[in-house]
Amino acid sequence: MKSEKPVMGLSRDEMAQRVAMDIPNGSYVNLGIGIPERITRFVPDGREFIYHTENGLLGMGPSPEEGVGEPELINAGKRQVTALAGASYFQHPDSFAMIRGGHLDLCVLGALQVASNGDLANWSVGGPDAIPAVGGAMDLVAGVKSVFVVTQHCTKTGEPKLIEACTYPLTGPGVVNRIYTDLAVIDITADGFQLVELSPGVSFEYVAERTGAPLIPIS
Amino acid sequence: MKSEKPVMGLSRDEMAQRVAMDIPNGSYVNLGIGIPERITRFVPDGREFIYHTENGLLGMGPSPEEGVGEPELINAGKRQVTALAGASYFQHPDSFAMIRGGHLDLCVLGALQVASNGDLANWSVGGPDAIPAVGGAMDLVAGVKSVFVVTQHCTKTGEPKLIEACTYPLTGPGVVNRIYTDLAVIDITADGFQLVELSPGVSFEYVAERTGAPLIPIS
Amino acid sequence: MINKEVSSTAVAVADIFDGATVMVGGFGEAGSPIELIHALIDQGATNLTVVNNNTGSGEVGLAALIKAGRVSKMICSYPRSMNSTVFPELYRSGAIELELVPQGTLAERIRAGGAGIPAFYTATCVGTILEEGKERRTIDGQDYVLEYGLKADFSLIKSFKSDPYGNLIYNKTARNFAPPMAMAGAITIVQTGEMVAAGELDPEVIVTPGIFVNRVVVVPNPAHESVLVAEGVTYP
Amino acid sequence: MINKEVSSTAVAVADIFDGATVMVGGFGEAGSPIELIHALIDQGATNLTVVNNNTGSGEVGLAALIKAGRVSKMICSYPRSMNSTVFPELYRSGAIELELVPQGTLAERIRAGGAGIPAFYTATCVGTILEEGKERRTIDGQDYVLEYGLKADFSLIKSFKSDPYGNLIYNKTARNFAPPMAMAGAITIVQTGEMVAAGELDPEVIVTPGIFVNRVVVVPNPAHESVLVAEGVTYP
Repeated sequence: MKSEKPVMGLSRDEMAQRVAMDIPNGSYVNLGIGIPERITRFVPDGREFIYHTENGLLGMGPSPEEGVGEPELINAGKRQVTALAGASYFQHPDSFAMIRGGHLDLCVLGALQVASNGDLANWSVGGPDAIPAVGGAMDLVAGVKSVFVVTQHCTKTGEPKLIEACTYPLTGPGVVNRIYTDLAVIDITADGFQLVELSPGVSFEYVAERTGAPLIPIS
Repeated sequence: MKSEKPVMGLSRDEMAQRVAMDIPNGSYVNLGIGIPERITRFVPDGREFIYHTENGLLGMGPSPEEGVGEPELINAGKRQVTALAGASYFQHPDSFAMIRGGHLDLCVLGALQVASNGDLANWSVGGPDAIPAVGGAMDLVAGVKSVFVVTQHCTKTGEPKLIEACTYPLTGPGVVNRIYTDLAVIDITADGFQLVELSPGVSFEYVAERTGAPLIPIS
Repeated sequence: MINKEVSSTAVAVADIFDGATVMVGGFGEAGSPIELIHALIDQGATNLTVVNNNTGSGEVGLAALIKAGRVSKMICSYPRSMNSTVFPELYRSGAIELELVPQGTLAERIRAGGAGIPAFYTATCVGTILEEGKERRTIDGQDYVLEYGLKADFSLIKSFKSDPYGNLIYNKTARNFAPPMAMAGAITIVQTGEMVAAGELDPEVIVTPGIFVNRVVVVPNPAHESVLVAEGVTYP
Repeated sequence: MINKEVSSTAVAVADIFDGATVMVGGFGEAGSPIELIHALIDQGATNLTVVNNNTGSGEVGLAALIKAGRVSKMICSYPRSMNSTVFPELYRSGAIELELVPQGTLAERIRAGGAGIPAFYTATCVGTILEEGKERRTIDGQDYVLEYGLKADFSLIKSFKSDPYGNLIYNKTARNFAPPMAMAGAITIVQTGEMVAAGELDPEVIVTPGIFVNRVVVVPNPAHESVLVAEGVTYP
């Protein structure tokens, strides 16, 4: 597990919490595996988000108590979950009709790379030996109204994930609306990466140095 | 109402009964309005047909007793019906998935005209003042595995309904498999109208004279 | 916390605008949201394009909306009724446009619109006059026509029960076009017979998940079109 | 009079032939018809094309079928599993072909196959490497790719309950791909947890009407894949 106490910038939980602040009450939301899943712990007071899992459940609740889970009540990550009051089960074509038809308000996904034009790569590193596995990622980015990415600003080896052009295979072209990292919140605009907010104690220069494409400061 | 005692050939009930004899046990069947509806009264002993009505019911039963019908339990003709044990309700896209996807074994329809190549016209007389209304007829003939037509051999004015080429707008081209009339049972073959059976007391010549295209005798 | 219930049919349809495309649930009288349609008549929006399998009967519900001159175009499969001359008269006089769509194609086009499918191929209507103007394509040796998804600005539907999230179940053959129309409407407005608490509807049996629903108004004892027609009722 | 129940899983899968296309329900272990798959392993059919969202886990169920060398091609969205190296090893060695399909496109292609829709357009995968070889079309200013319906010679699915007509209901997220696969299979074979009398299933809550089902075999206490994997079970 990655340390929860970064030298600088937000922890994974803080990143999740920061995303949660931007989600309107009553939103229908699909959360990717990893940091996005943590958003459920940080729903602001007075708001309710309704979680969709593409394997056929709207109104997904938290993981079950130890020992009471059911093998046939799982999420898209194949982990056991629960269903809240007001939930519904449905078949796959209906689940992806919600996605493809633009009925979900938001999906929050991890990323391998995001380009300054909004291209997202998050499903394959494209090596000759890799087993390609796309799941529902391409459907989500093509269909959901807003796509948020939440990710560490750089890879474990310190390379920028926010770059001029993706080198990994795309999940979708021009699909990302906003990026939340440990260091900053950044919008995708017609002009490229637009800084929205710096994490506490982080300077513009610090973020810009770790971003592989021009970063437009807050005007 | 048309008389039930024809001078020659089968009555409407006898025509329905003749069709019923040819429907295998366990068939999923959609019945058009008119003579086809009467088939339900003549299911041979030892057989069960399952009736589909395209407005969302499989396992349709007979009309309700007087006074116990429900305005929201109707058939495609918008008349009140019942649901048998083993029935299911479903939405329109699913109902037509059954039709379009080739899951129904048979539909039995009335006809204005049938051509010797299997073209069917049964939805419009095509006049300039006619209100065009197609309903599910084109979907049925395009999707259902077998299409039987049951009709009087001639119009009320004595014109043949079985002809070389339809003059009314088509419901579908080359879709009819077999025709049951008051006078005969006739298959559509690559060579045209093939007589299968004459009604009791009806001669080949009598039928051939009233058929607007060559009728191939039983070999 | 989430509650999609609104206080009246008038509130539910208040923002339907002139020129809107409005899908209306129902096959014949089964599933027809009569009270919502009457509220729409009262509201006054005009120049509407209406999608429904039929054109109503008598002079209530959809037939009354058409008679009031509010509908400039009907998209439907069967614009005839034993009990109404409203549509035929306007159609013959050229006062209303008709797009005739085979019933299964209509259902699938609505579902496609709601499911983010812009177009699909079907064998229905190949070789008929309804193929005119459509693209034909041969796939695996069979001919098909291209049909486009249908969306609406508003969908008006009727359900048997709803919960505050807008989860819906229907009554028998009243289900028909309501589920795909709920998907295809930018704003989906439901009149429901009963509002139950969240969690009272078994999640296994919900037909329309609340994500497709925007507003729900409770109409506890909805009128039946056939009864109104038999009584000679006209609206307004 | 109509009764689609068969006596055993062996009887249910007896006519699956070499080279057949077989759809297998389930998303991960939820809805996986393990006992039918094991019967298929026993039966011996080979050179199969299998459609499933995944490629199984451990060495039971679908993973065991693949390991036994019976599958020449997989059509799926996510052929990776934390608990299985069966597919990756065969794939890297070139012993098995993979058609990778985005999950929603896979679901819709199966539904289309069952619904008589030969092809449809979707925005999914436009501008990615999975667009290669697909026809692109611009509709109302947006780009889409053409995707084809998928059908199968046999579909193997799992239901919670069935009646003799083959009407089915499912359990929670085990529903997933079973309903569209039931539609898309020329022969649809169901393992069900319980057979109830005709009329016991409320017609309002039936998810898969019996018209889509050919054979039902009762497997009262189906194994859970995760339990078998945790216990180190391998099949056969």
